Amino acid sequence: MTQLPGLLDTEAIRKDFPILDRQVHDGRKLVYLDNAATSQKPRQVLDALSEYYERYNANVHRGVHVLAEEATALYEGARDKVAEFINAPSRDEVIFTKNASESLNLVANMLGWADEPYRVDRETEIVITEMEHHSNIVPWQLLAQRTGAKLKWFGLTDDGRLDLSNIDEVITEKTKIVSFVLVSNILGTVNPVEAIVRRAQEVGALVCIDASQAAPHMPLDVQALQADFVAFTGHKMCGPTGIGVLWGRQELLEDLPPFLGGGEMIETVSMHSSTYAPAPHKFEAGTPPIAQAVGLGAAIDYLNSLGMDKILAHEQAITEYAVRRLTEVPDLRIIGPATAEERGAAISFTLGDIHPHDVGQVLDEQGIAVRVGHHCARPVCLRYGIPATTRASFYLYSTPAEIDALVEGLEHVRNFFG
Amino acid sequence: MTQLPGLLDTEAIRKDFPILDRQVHDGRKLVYLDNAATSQKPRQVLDALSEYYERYNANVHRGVHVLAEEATALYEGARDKVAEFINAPSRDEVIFTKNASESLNLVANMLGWADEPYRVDRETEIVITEMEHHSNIVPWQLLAQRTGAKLKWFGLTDDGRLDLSNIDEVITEKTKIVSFVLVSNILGTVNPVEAIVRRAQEVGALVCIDASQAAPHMPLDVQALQADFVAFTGHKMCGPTGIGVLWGRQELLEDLPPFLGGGEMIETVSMHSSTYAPAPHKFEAGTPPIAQAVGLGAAIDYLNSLGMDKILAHEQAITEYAVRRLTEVPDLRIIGPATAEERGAAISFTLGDIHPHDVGQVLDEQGIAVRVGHHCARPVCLRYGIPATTRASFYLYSTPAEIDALVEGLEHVRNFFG
Amino acid sequence: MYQEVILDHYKNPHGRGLRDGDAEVHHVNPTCGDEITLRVKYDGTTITDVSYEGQGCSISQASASVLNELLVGKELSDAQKIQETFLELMQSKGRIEPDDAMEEVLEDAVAFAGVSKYPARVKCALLSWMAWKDATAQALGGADAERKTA
Amino acid sequence: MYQEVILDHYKNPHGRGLRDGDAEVHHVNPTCGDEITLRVKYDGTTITDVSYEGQGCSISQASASVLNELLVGKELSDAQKIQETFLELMQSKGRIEPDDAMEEVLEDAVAFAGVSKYPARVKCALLSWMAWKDATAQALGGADAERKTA
Ligand SMILES: Cc1ncc(COP(=O)(O)O)c(C=O)c1O
Ligand SMILES: Cc1ncc(COP(=O)(O)O)c(C=O)c1O
Repeated sequence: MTQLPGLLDTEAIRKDFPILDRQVHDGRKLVYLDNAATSQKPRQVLDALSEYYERYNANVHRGVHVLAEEATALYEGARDKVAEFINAPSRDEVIFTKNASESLNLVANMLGWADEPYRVDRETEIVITEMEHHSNIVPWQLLAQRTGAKLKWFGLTDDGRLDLSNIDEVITEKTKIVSFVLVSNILGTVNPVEAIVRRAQEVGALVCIDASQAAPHMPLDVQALQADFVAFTGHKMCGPTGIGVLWGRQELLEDLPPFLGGGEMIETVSMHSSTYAPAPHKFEAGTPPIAQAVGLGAAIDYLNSLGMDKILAHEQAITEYAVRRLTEVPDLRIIGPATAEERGAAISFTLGDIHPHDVGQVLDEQGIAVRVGHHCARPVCLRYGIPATTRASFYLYSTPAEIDALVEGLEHVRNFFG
Repeated sequence: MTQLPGLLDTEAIRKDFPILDRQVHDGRKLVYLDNAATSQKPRQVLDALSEYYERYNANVHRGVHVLAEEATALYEGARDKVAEFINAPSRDEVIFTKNASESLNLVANMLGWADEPYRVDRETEIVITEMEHHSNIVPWQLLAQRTGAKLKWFGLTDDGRLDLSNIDEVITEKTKIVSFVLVSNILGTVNPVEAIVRRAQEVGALVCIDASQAAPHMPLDVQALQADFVAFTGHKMCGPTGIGVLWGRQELLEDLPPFLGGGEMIETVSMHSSTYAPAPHKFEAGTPPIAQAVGLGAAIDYLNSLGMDKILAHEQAITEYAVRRLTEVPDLRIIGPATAEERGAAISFTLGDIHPHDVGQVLDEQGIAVRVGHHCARPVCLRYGIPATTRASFYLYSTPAEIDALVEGLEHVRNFFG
Repeated sequence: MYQEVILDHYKNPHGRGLRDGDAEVHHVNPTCGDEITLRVKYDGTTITDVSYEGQGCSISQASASVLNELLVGKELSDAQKIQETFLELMQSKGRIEPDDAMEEVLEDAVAFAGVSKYPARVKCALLSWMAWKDATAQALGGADAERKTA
Repeated sequence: MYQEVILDHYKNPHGRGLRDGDAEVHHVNPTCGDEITLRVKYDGTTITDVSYEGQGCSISQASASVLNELLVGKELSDAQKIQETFLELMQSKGRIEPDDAMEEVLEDAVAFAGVSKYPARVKCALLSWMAWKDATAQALGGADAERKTA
């Protein structure tokens, strides 16, 4: 077996993930390389979910009975864990949503309904990039349509990085918000936060960072990022589906208007008017995803028990190995940075003129799960003139042997359609 | 033990709910009477969740590998179950949200951004009632504020029913939408749908029904209701937290604009513009609450295995017994219908001038979990001139013995503060 | 699912390329970016040509080739029957085992039976057939010719 | 949590009713509808009266009564110390076991130690104390006197 420096003890870790033992297609061992779409869940998280429902389940807040108090303590305890995980200055800056997409829509809608100085309107500009996930494109397109603001974006270089050469023309005095992805889910690119934040601060624009592909894979420090908002999603970081996070700077959360209205987010309601609870509750209408927050808390405990820096080192080693092995495959073209520097653990590629659907299908027949398509980042495919890519993406349980299986699988694909 | 006609076999049923065995406060048996806040979950639902994560977990749609296909089949299969459960004409009319609050906000926002003939603006009126949950008040207040539309509402009679005497003045030619609760979570009132729908149809207004307290407790038939939208929430009907439903009439879902933007809800995206997928996907941005939908599907299987009509009969018997026993308690005043007719299984009351917080706390010390406060329906408290109520609410596992325990508990409360 | 017949059609497509036609449609499968531009030519109700150009996976490419082979020269009513049979087969989720009668109608297209087990790929197989249906409606004056496949 | 002392104050509140004051505030606890209207009267920095009116549970009512008993007649700086000590106790989640020193400062208010274990009730116990703090800031010209309790 290939040994690389920096690897985690995947043999032990994989025992925590029941699904990794699964066999598919009549006895083939599952090789799960679709981690950028969603991660698998360790037993520790599943146990936390079951325990929550079997012992503590109740609606949170406002309850004076034991279960309600315990459930509230668990739910709010999960908020504490998230706050610590991202080094938030205050736990009250952590808003639970249903996924990263809701988090990003929440920011767009806060700004759409805000008063000055935050208000986005026809005099102002919104900046994104060409490598965003649709969830960080469409909310801003909708906001631009509905407010008359102008949507601008950074283009991409041929090697899959942001083209910041015209940064001063893209981000201008009119820019109200710059929203961009920290790690691209399709290209794997890790973006240069500092340069963008510096320019945004120069012109007084807010900065929103989509950290959906960063939070699961590397230490995340919202203070070091110097952003105003950071969004991510639980299901990609060992947590359950149905839970996302928006972190926002306290004074912004105080100033900005609510988005969804309902129970939990109010201070006092009469038929004529209502006042709102302080953040984070102001932005959490209705019964929150309680069990899912608790599950996310357990996922964070799990990640911390391994250490985010160790997880990063593991994935860097795996990614480096994968880049090396994949470049050996004839006709394979990596879409995105062709080296392992400043890139995350998702690698997109094309294989000659074999359509990614066919690549994925034939890999699947061998038990290898990859994702094919535009990966919710169709502008990237348009930019590089391809209909789709095949994407292999790794996580803390990925092994060199799985990379080897992928490379062999790709050889088989080439022969099959050759 | 008290035997009432129509009761379910609660002895068998309670074995399905691990939490009901829990002891609180040093060995007191839990008497869970906070079901209107959230229901407990049967083992069948918890097993479905675990099985999903342990065997099938993957992101849905667009995947060509086995797990992605299985997860998609399970997620979409849950949609089929919901559609059948509410007798929806088409499965494509079932939208998964995170809770009923999101469902209601979704309707309000669709209408706020709609073109004619749906558009809500300063020329138009929105109608709700004074007994709505905050989640069916605040979204409409926000919509009214943001569009300039006028918000009107039906008042309440002294015995806790809608006052429809002025229906023709409340619902007028200007009314675009009438949104009201089918069963009140605070008063227990079951509202006369037909009269309201008839008037709404007369003037061409849309009808939205908040069925959060109906779906768990009685057969729900969206076609019989003749509404345009029906919202409810998973966690009150044996399902997980983090999942809600909006049902909407197909042609409306086709015509109305999307709300949240992002992955999954698009047809095709370019930097310049996007087109949207057909409903229900148009309204499901981002990775959906996959496991939670699967869990809701399992909850529906569970409810169907008991039979919604049997559940209704059980709860009617329990409610009748509870009303009878509670009216025996000195100084107890039921807020809402004082009989068991046309009422659901939630009973609010005051107990002399003992504050509900104190009532709830002393009941809790005896292991009895009730909810105290305004139950997210503060206008009802204002209407009846009380700061709060104590609410006992029942479900399919509630027993006459639990009602007896409540009544005894209330005696103890009276002695304690007497 | 990759029957020899499918691979053959994929590697050696029939009638590929855009030629003169009475109507043209452009369909996309948004999930994977498969695209087809397709033209139909009629002589009365006889299909004299189906020409196409596009990009896509082996399934969508082979399916277009099979369509061309099957439908060119047919009467519209026969072609519609073939299209409906193919649709039925593709929506069967692998539950239909094509019998002789079906084979007679579908010829090479029965090779797609295995694809119907893969929901993500059914749309690929149907792309050209939906495009043909729309183009035909347009050429012969039917309704909703502009509708894209979902 | 229902200590005898608390029940006593609840049943026989001290100084209830609104009297003349230098500043008045109205605080509500939105979760349960508890409300208090509270006025403070100062002679220089000496508290000469704290009068109040409101509705609420035994905890919030008793707490207001204890507050009145403890603070009236005190110097502002002493009162602030009492308020801070009470706040600390209430936010201790049941982890502080009041010692003699604390009892000396808080007197009857130590009876609320048990309440601190019940997060939903802590706000009840603090309602009048937060109102007093705001009213004092307002009377003596401090900032954010209008802020409501959260
Ligand atoms: C009548 C009614 N409507 C709406 C809701 C909101 O449901 P959720 O909190 O799940 O969004 C509730 C319950 O809280 C309710 O009882
Ligand atoms: C970079 C990026 N942003 C946003 C999202 C959206 O996350 P979710 O689907 O959980 O809302 C994803 C994943 O799908 C992603 O990879």
